[in-house]
Amino acid sequence: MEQAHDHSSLTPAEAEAAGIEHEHPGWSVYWRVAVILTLITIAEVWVYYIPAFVASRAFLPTLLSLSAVKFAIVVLFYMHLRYDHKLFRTLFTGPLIVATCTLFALMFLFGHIRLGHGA
Amino acid sequence: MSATVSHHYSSTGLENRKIAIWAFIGSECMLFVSLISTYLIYKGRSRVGPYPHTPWTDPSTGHVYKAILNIPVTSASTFILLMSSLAMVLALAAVENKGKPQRNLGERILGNSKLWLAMTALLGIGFLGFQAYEFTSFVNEGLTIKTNLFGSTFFTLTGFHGAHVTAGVIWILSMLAIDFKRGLGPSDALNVDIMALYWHFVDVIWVAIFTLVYLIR
Amino acid sequence: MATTVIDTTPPHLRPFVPSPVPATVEMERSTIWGWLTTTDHKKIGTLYLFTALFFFLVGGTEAEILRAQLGAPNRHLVSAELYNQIFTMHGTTMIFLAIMPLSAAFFNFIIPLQIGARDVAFPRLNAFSYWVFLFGGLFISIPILFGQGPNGGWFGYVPLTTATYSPGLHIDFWVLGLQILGISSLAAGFNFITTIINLRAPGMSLMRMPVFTWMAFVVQFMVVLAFPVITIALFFLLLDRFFGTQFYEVAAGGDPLLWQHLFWIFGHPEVYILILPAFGLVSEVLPTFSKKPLFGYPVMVYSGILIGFLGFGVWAHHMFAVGMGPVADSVFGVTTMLIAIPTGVKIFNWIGTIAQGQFKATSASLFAVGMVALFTIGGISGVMHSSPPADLQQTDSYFVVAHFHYVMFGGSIMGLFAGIYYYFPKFFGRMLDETLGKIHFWLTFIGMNLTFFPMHFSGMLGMPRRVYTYDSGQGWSLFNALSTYGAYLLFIATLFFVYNFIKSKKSGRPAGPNPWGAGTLEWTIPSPPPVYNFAVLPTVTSRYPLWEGKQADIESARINQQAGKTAEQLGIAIPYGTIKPLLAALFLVGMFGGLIVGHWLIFGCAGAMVLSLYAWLTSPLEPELH
Amino acid sequence: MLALALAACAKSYPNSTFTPHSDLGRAIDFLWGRLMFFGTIVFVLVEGALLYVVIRYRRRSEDIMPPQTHGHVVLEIAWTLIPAAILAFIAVPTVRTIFQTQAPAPANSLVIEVYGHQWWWEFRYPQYKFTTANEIYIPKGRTVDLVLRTDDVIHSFWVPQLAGKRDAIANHTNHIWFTPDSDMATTVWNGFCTEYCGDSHGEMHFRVVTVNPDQFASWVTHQQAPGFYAPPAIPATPATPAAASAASPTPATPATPVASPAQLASFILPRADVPNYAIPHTPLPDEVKFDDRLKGDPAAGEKLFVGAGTCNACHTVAGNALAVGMIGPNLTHVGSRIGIAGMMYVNDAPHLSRWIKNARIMKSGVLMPTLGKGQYDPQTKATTSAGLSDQQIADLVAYLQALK
Ligand code: HEA
Ligand code: HEA
Ligand code: CUA
Ligand SMILES: [Cu+2]
Repeated sequence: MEQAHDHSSLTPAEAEAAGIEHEHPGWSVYWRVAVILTLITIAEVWVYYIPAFVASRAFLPTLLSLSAVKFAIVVLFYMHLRYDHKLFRTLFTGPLIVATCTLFALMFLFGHIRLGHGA
Repeated sequence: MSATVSHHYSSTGLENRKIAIWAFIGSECMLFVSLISTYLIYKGRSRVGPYPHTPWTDPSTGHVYKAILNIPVTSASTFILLMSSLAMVLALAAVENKGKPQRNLGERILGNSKLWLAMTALLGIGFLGFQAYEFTSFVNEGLTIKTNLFGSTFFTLTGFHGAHVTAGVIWILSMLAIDFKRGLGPSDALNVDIMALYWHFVDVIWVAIFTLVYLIR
Repeated sequence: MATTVIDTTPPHLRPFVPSPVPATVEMERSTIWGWLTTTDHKKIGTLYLFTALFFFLVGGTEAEILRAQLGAPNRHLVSAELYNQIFTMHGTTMIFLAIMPLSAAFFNFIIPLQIGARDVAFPRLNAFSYWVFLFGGLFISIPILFGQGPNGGWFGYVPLTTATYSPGLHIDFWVLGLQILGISSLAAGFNFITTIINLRAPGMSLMRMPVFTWMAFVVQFMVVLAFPVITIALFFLLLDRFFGTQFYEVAAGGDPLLWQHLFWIFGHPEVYILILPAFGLVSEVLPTFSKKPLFGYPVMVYSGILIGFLGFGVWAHHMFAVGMGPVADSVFGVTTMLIAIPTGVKIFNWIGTIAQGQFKATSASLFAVGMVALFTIGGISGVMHSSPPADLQQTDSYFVVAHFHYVMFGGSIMGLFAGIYYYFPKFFGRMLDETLGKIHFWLTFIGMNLTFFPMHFSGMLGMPRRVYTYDSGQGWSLFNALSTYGAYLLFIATLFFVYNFIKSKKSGRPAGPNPWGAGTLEWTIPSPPPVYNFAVLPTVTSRYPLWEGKQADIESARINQQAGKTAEQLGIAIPYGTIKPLLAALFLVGMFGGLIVGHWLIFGCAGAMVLSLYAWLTSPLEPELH
Repeated sequence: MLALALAACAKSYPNSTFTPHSDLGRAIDFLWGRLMFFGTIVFVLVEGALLYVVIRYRRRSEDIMPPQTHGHVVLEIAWTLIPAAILAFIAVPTVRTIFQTQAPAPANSLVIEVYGHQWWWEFRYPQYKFTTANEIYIPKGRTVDLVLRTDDVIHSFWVPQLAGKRDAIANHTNHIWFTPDSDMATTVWNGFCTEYCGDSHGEMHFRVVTVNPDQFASWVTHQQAPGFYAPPAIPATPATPAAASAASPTPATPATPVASPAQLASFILPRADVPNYAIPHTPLPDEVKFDDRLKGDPAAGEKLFVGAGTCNACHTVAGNALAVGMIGPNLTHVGSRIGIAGMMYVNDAPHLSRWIKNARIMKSGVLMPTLGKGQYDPQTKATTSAGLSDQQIADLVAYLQALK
């Protein structure tokens, strides 16, 4: 649905029909992404060394969301999912959703995530 | 790796192999989720040490094992793998833009696919080097794949990932060889693209592993 | 009869004159070498068909031994050890070596024809899948002949299957064999996903795809998502058994439930992998023999997708007795029940397809109707399992055995038989004998119910499964005797099929392009199809090009039904035959075998495999045509 | 409906789940009834509709072209919603029953610790501090809380007429509890292992005897007493604390060495009252020959038990300081049990003697060694040159049979 980038004079549909892929971004995007990834990694390691933060309830969610952001950035920009055919997006996000749900279900089943009232 | 596919009809205009690699990556998600889940399920369930984040004293020998994981080293290798992804997108861009005029030094550097492929491979090898160092030092510190649940799950998970990196490095080196032999051009972009997708995927898996295995306690 | 063909042509297709049924069938003769090196999806499909039917007979023979042993209390035809190997191999054979490859036979042969393609996306990978399957199948099946067969049950629960409790080779063969078979399925999965996405003929939009191809599409996604999980679970077991890791070692704190969860995360999607192809086949057969398009086509498609998705969220219903706690029991119980809704929708739409149609009872359509009838019974007993407290009385009893034979024999096998009767003419250009076919159907239908219906009773009357014998006076003797007689009847029924198959393949009545007056694309081309399938790529404007087709459909059908031209004459590039996939498969299996035989074999085969892969990847797929 | 017919003739179906005798059994049976009810409706409707359309719309002429309908929105919605509604009627009581039956067992339940072994059952009564094997007595009307454990592979505990199954899994502790009806018969129920657990999974049975509370109390005193054979001819070895603690997980008070007359008179379900279905009928294998005319001497047998027979390496007989093995079944009162070898064989001299002579031929895969002289051991594939003579085995059998 996002057609903000207008690299080509063809409409996306025409481009698809003609077999032309959306153009990939260039150096200017790539190095910025790399910097962001580095910064996030530094942040992750940094908080790891703050005992008070590690002990706090925010630790786990923070780390999980930081790595999720990294994951998403690489997939969207380096793997061009943001620019490529939406089919690829479906092929990746579908399995990713199944996989994530499975992970969470297993964590629950083995008692690593507990529901409100413990049994 | 001939380009005969192109004169076949296709319903979406997309390349067969690119569809296949995305399906493959989707499948790999389940593979790694199984490995990661197992690691997390067994977290804290090892009956004997050494442990990842806390020291352990062997009750029978009195030997003290320190916490196994070495965060500074792994942070460095994580950084290296991230940078290899950067090198890889640049390699792909260089291959895609072969033949376009290169107006200045910067464009010439950016357009040098050999440089970026070699860089990616080197960084990949660097990552593997760190992993080899990590594995040997763990073994020296008393953790093997047979020691306890942590050892079994840790080595299997990171070993699986390492095997993926190894396969990727071989792939990249073969591509580099082709580049030296006959030069890669836009007609090879698909092959490089597929390789790049695989490589980035291996990278994002590490992103997850780094957090879930190394940082979370 | 030839006249049948003309009569069933819908009036609005009058300008389309089907070509006359040939007097004889020109089967392209192929040398052994031709089979070993083939990259033709139709030949690979045929290989799958033969191999799967062979394994079906093997699995069936194993079942007959089980039933002979259980025919009366305290019988000792086979020892406990042998019985355990036989039931393990019966389940493993039927699931991994009979139903899955039988489905694969249809995927290979039919999908490209249904979507108007000349082959699959990766023909050589396709050959590789087949050979890996064949070698893996032999790898896992042969040991039982030497009393070394796998004996851990088809789901190989740990810790029973760890080296501590199962020393010896039995389980080694099972672990490695399944690992090999998984590779075959995964490779095929990527191949067919790509094929269906990318090789559809012009106009063959997703919502015009025949439902068989749709269900196959869903199945491939389930394969590529479910198999990695068992790959990992098996890999842990492999490491435990061969390299001394601790994944399933209870002494080290290992959790037996880890295996169970990983196995069933694969295992439940697997059972839908077994049934959806049969659903697809029935969805092809019923419209044809009712002369009516499939009722509720979009709903059939969406319900199939929904079944696929929900199939990943119900796995723990196989574990209601392990003590997961009330929350997990409730969640998995309810998600399991939900699956009955999209499945029911399918049943009702099949009934809707027959309703107001012109239903003709042929072997194929009888098997299809039988499938709907019997699967429903299995589905209902499935819903009975889905209530966790109730399942505590049913699980691991013969009631479960009744359930899964109703869904797998009554569902999958009956559906696949419908497919065999329906597509045999397309495979071999000749018709199966209808009289023998109908005898086969009725004997199977009666024998099936006689075998498996009494198992509901033996189960609810307290008989555990996987027992090599049972004591007299337990109230089970009568029901077991009935089951055994039923199994004997099934044996006879299957003999009729085997005879029919062999006879008709040699001398059956020639079929012509469209013997059933069907509407989909595969019937627009000669039977058996020429190597290139479609002389011109068809242009598709509707779901049933031969029934509802516009001018474009008819034009391409008119050209395509003519046989006779060679690929060169038409300027179509046909992939070269090549032995490399077979070699790669052989060395791959050799690598796994090396874990048992000796590590030198692993390295030797790994090297050889890399070489054959290199040769494969650097040789061109097909001639350059201009 | 057939189920109901079956329920009526419960006599011929001794393991029927349709005739529950406990609260849990009835809770399940209620769900079963509901599942049967809706299942039957769906079955009749679907099969009826299928049969109807196949017959009503059969092809009469090849020339008729039926109307080319493609679907019907209202119908689609209807046959989505109706099954959903049916399922709601199943799901609600299901969830209710789950929470009700998986709540913690009421206090003062009778706790029985169940240990699954390949291929026999160990039962411990921690509240009464004794251990037995393959056979339990439970009082009617009192809740039993079964605590399921194992140290080897997975097993599953099932007494069809009393309760559903629950698995015994290493590194897990599972519970299942139920209250046997207080007005039920004093009789024996068959129990089975229902998780495939290796070679002799098919022979891993047990028996549950439901008795009146006073009979239960009497049986308990009997079980708590050390092993003796009647009449107590030899002075029983004084029970050491070690022996007692080995016999039950928590150290018992030192047990009385010699049986009192009261204990001799204590309640054991008389053999005559054991229903036929509860008596194992597994035939004797031809391969193991034994001279059944030999007369055994229990005193000699007792010596052999802890001597040349080395039975004590694996078996406990409470009261015998030397017999504290923990690997095999506790044999303290083996003479009073219905069957041996996981209830594979009836407990009498011919079976017991052959069992001792060559257990590994009698039952596939067992740990119990082949003890008879010159016997072929199918596991080691060797013939034992040493071993017990038939007379020695007869002595052992006499001793074991006397351990009432
Ligand atoms: C082809 C394979 C296949 C299929 C399709 C199914 C379909 C279903 N299965 Fe089955 N199942 C197996 C193969 C299959 N199963 C196997 C092999 C095992 C045993 C494994 C082992 O232990 O060895 C098993 C075991 C099994 C269990 C575990 C039992 C136990 O071990 O304790 C359960 C529990 O919930 C279950 C449930 C279901 C359900 C709810 C469905 C549903 O999908 C069924 C849905 C269909 C219908 C319900 C009928 C049509 C619907 C209608 C007409 C609508 C109206 C109906 C209602 C409102 C009820 N199955
Ligand atoms: C699709 C799957 C499938 C199919 C079709 C079947 C078919 C049959 N099955 Fe099986 N079965 C399973 C899947 C299947 N089964 C599974 C998964 C298990 C669980 C295993 C486990 O617990 O691990 C199982 C378990 C199982 C058991 C329980 C064993 C136990 O728990 O102890 C029994 C017992 O009766 C049984 C019986 C039968 C019978 C009688 C048939 C009949 O339908 C077979 C019909 C017979 C034939 C088709 C044979 C015909 C052969 C010939 C005619 C030979 C001719 C030869 C030449 C021409 C050369 N099966
Ligand atoms: Cu114990 Cu089966
Ligand atoms: Cu299931």
